[in-house]
Amino acid sequence: MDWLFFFESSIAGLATGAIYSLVALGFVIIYKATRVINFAIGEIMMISAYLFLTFAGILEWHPLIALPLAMLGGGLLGSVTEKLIIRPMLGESPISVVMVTIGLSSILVGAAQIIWGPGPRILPDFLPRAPIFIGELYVSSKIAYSALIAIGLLVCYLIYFRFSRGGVALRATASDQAAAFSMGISVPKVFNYAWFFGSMAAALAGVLVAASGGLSPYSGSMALSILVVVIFGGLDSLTGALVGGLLVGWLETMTGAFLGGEYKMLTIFTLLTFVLVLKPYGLFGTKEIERL
Amino acid sequence: MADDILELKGISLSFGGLKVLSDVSFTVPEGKITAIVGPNGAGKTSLFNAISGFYKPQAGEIFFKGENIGHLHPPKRAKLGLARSFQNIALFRGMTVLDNIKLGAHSHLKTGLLAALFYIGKAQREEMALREEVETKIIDFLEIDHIRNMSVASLAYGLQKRVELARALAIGPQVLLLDEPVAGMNREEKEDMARFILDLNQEWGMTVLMVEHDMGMVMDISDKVVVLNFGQLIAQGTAEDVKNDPEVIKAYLGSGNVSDMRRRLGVEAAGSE
Amino acid sequence: MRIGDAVSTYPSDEAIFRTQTQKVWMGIFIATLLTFPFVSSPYTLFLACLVGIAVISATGLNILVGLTGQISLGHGGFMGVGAYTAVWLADNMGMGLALSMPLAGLLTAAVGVVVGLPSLRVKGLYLAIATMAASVILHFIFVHWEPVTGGNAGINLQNANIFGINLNSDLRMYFVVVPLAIIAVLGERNLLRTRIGRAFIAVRDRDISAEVLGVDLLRYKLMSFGLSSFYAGCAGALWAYFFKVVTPESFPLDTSIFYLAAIIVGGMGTVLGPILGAIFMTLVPEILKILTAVVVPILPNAQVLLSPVRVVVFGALIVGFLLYEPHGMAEMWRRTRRYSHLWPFKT
Amino acid sequence: MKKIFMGLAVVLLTLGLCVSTATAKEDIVFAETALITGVFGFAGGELHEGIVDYFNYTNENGGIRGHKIKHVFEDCGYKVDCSVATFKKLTAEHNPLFYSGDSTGFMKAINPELQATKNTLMSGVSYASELTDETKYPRSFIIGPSYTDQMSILLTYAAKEMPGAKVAIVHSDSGFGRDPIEAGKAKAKELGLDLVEVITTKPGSVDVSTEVLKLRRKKPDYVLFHGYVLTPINEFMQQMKDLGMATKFMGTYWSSSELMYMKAKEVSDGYLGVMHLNYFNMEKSPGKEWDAMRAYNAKVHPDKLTRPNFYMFGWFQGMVWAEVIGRTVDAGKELTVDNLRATLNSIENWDTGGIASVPVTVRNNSIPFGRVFKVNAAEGRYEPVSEVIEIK
Repeated sequence: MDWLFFFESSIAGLATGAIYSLVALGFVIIYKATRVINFAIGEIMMISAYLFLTFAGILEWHPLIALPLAMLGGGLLGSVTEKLIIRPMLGESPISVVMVTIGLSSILVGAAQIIWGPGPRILPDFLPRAPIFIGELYVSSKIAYSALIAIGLLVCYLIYFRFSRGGVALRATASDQAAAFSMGISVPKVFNYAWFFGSMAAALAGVLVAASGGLSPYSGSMALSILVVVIFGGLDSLTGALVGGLLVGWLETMTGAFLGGEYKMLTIFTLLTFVLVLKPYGLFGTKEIERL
Repeated sequence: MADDILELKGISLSFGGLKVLSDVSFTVPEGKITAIVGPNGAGKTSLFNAISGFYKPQAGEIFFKGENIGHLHPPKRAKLGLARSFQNIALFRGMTVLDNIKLGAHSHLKTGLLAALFYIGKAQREEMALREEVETKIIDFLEIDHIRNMSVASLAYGLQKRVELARALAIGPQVLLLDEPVAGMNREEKEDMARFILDLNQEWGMTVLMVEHDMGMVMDISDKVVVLNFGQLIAQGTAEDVKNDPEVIKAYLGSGNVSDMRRRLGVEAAGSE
Repeated sequence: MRIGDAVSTYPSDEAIFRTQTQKVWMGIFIATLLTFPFVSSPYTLFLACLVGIAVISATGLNILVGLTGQISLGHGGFMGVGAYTAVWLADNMGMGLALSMPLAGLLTAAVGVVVGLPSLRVKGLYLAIATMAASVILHFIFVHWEPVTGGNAGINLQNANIFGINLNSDLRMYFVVVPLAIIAVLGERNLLRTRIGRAFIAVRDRDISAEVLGVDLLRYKLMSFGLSSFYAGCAGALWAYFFKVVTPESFPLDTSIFYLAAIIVGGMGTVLGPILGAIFMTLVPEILKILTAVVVPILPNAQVLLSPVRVVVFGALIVGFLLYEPHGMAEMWRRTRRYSHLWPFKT
Repeated sequence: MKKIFMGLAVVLLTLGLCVSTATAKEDIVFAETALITGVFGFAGGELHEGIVDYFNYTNENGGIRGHKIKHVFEDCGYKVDCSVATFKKLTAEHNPLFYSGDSTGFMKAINPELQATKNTLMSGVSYASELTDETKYPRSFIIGPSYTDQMSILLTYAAKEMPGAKVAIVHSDSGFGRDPIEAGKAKAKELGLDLVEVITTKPGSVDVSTEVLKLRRKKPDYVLFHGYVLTPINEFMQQMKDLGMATKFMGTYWSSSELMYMKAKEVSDGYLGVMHLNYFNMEKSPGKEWDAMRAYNAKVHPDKLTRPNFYMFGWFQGMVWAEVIGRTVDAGKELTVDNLRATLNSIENWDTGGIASVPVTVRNNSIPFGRVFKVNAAEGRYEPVSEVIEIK
């Protein structure tokens, strides 16, 4: 066993996992508040990455300006989505709401093609490129810095949702909508707010993923792994998103490293099946109590 | 006792640390109307759920016609003849009244998948026999023929309750478990329902076990009353016995003015509002 | 205007076609189906076959999702199982469609039951993802079980026949696919008249209450998975007979989403819904192409410029239907029909 | 709004039910399933324009021996059922002599029908190795070397430049990506190369740092990519160059486009691509036809200063079929599939005037020749670095 390789792969895997965690966090925030499974989250990531490309690559603004703008753009996209197509679906069956987000993803893919063309793109370099060595251990710089940025936002989010008024409103709404409403919390506002922040997290992750993996209108399909993460961790658990992201990222990478890339999806989805059978609401999800 | 159709022995049920039922034992005499009463949160519906098999009590046994059914899966209990209605109407909104009722007969039908797909001979004959039985026995009896093809979602509350009763009847009950059959009804509807329950009991010889808040109705039609409070059985006996039981009165009032409570029970028993 | 129908027996009350008018319309419909292939262009005939296959598959998915309320993203994978099995049986066992299709359906049903096993513990969207996991795993098998699936290159159907008749033209396929589609739909309709259909709906509407009322949840959930997969397997087999080749890429995740969209657009839980949905979703891309062609004289490069617009419109249609007509085209149809019955009075 | 929406839906449905049919013309018809949308859209659009431009150019210059070419097409976005539908529709309406198809899946699906009923020869964007079997695919033709041949050409080049070199193959986990891998492994062995690693990745945008870790240990002299367009090749090159590795990178047809130096910039310097065509952007003109193509493009698309090689592919595809028609007409034969096929198979050492990078000879249902080109990132072009390599 090549332990150095094992550790190097593990670090790469955890770094990927940190980005997964960030998207999963965005996903869970939206789910917690609105009970909507957002299948379009991958496309929101993709569009945000294109926004970054436009600001930093085409308009040549400084990445420090372009990145927040791209995140803001992603957040606004989420917020508009909520207003226009999610809110009218309140009370419809979950399948219908899921399908709405699937329809949205198709719209976004087409829109990206119309606006930015169908070809693959590479984002301008905005992360340091020199490889990082920890002793003998090599870490790809892009992925390391991406992970750090992702973790940075993750921490901000966690603190924010723990202590701010908005965070309290969100948690109140998540645990009991009617009660929250009667306590004077504007539930529609919370919904919108969740979509905004959730999409913003996805937006940053989208830029980071595109920075190392490239970008095309079909990049959003990577969000399949995110679905595994959130189901694995539990749809409504922030902890689940964090742990699930790291675990799935690590496992996926290790599978690629030791078995080969063709086994990646197989492994994580097989694992997912087992988890679902053993823990139907994921590792940290809340069990829904059934009543007669 | 030979004439007790259902017997509960030492049923205890808890969720996490919350004790819902502790050591509840009583019997349901065959051919009689038994009522379970008690304040909100006394564990009445939980007890029903334990009898239906939806909850698995941590301790205790349930005997149906002398046989322990505690290990049986809910559908098996339904097939044996434990039919019930639900507190918060549990009709199937995607089906018509007729189909809801027919669903009750589910466990007595035999049509297999293949026969169903092609609707050949046997399947059709079975369905027609069922239709006839449902029509003549249940729909006519409960006077709901005018709504049989309506969607249940569009029905008034009282009618929905009646359809629930119809569905429970289609199960072919040995014991009919009714969870608050008249809750939320207006007086006229209540009287109708009480009449149906009495008719069932008297004309069909049906054993009824019901949970009900409406003291007036309970006192009027029950042969036996069981009182639960905080998951414990505090009294059982005839309506008259129970009405005068100090424990019961205390439970209903919390503490204090016994005579006032007695008066209120008495007033309600007279049926005025 | 039709005033009402007087029926005097239970069988006539529960018949599928209750009135004379309905029977007449049905006759006209069947006659149209029979004459259609002889007047249509090869292209429309091809589309008709495609629609027929889609109707079978969508009806199958409707049994699971629309009637029983179990969301599945594995439908495409199931179709793949059916397609591979049918081709394998035809090429290696020399079977005709009459045998290979039902067998493929049965095998797919078995796979479906296994995939459905988590459904007792897992609900709603968790189940959707679990079924998606199944389709990922199936895809892996399609790629790597080379002796049977031909691996990457897939397998070609050499021996496409039914009762010794070579299925080498769309016309012949049409007369296989369309009757099967009718049988598939009638099967679903019949199901709804019996205890099994009622049990499915009961499981969908209130699973726990249904259980207390005597419906064995596991049994009916699995039955629904099995039956739905049987339909998918048969549709997959027909697909394979139609295209004569199956590769791992024949049934991507998009297929599952396509069928979900079809039943939602059509109207979930209704018999008519999956039919309308399958027709609509299959024809939308074609219709959009025609619309683009209309613009060409004005804008010569329209076909190139507007192509991505179709992707947008496809998504917008799904969203539009869900927002403005959540009960789908079946509801539109019902409303139209009621209106026509009461004509000339206003509803 | 609701009413408008419903109305639209109804109109759409009715329109779909009355699809019109048109009559065929006397011209030579070339039909195409285009790939303007879908995952292949980046290349399909250019390819399509290449075909369109070539036919317009030919028609403006009097057609092929007086025959004008009529070009009909529809976009399918890389979906098999749609492609088959389009094939049926276009063949029924226009009875084309030639058809340009799309995916490998489509080429296979349409094969029985192609053989059974239609008077049509087909080529497409698929270089699938399976299609080189002429007995199985007598009406299909690969306009270039198959994926296996492309890989073999690259390996041959590597073996010649550095005998016994260590080679790693990186390919995507898709039908396209897996196509030549087994054959490639065998070929590497035959050439005496040391195949140190075969890596499979998900297609499209992926993080490749773990794969880089693997390659860092194996220290291959060459990494051969197949099944990608641009990403994640650029990322491999970037990270391995950052690590100071001297590895050379090479890729098959779809990975050898101008996107490499246009998007990956200086990282792509020295990247080796296999190409049976010349590039649009060359240091000096390779021939007269190439000049004509450039001139025509400048005339009708003054805004398009450069074109990716997908455009060249489209142009070349049109050119091959035009040549086949021309030769058949010259031989005084009727334009039937069998005659055309015979003419096609007889093509030997055809000088394309600089469009193809090799003299065109048809063998194995394909054109199994290619040259290796190297990216000069500073100049922004590919430069030929090998002689013509033929795969037998």
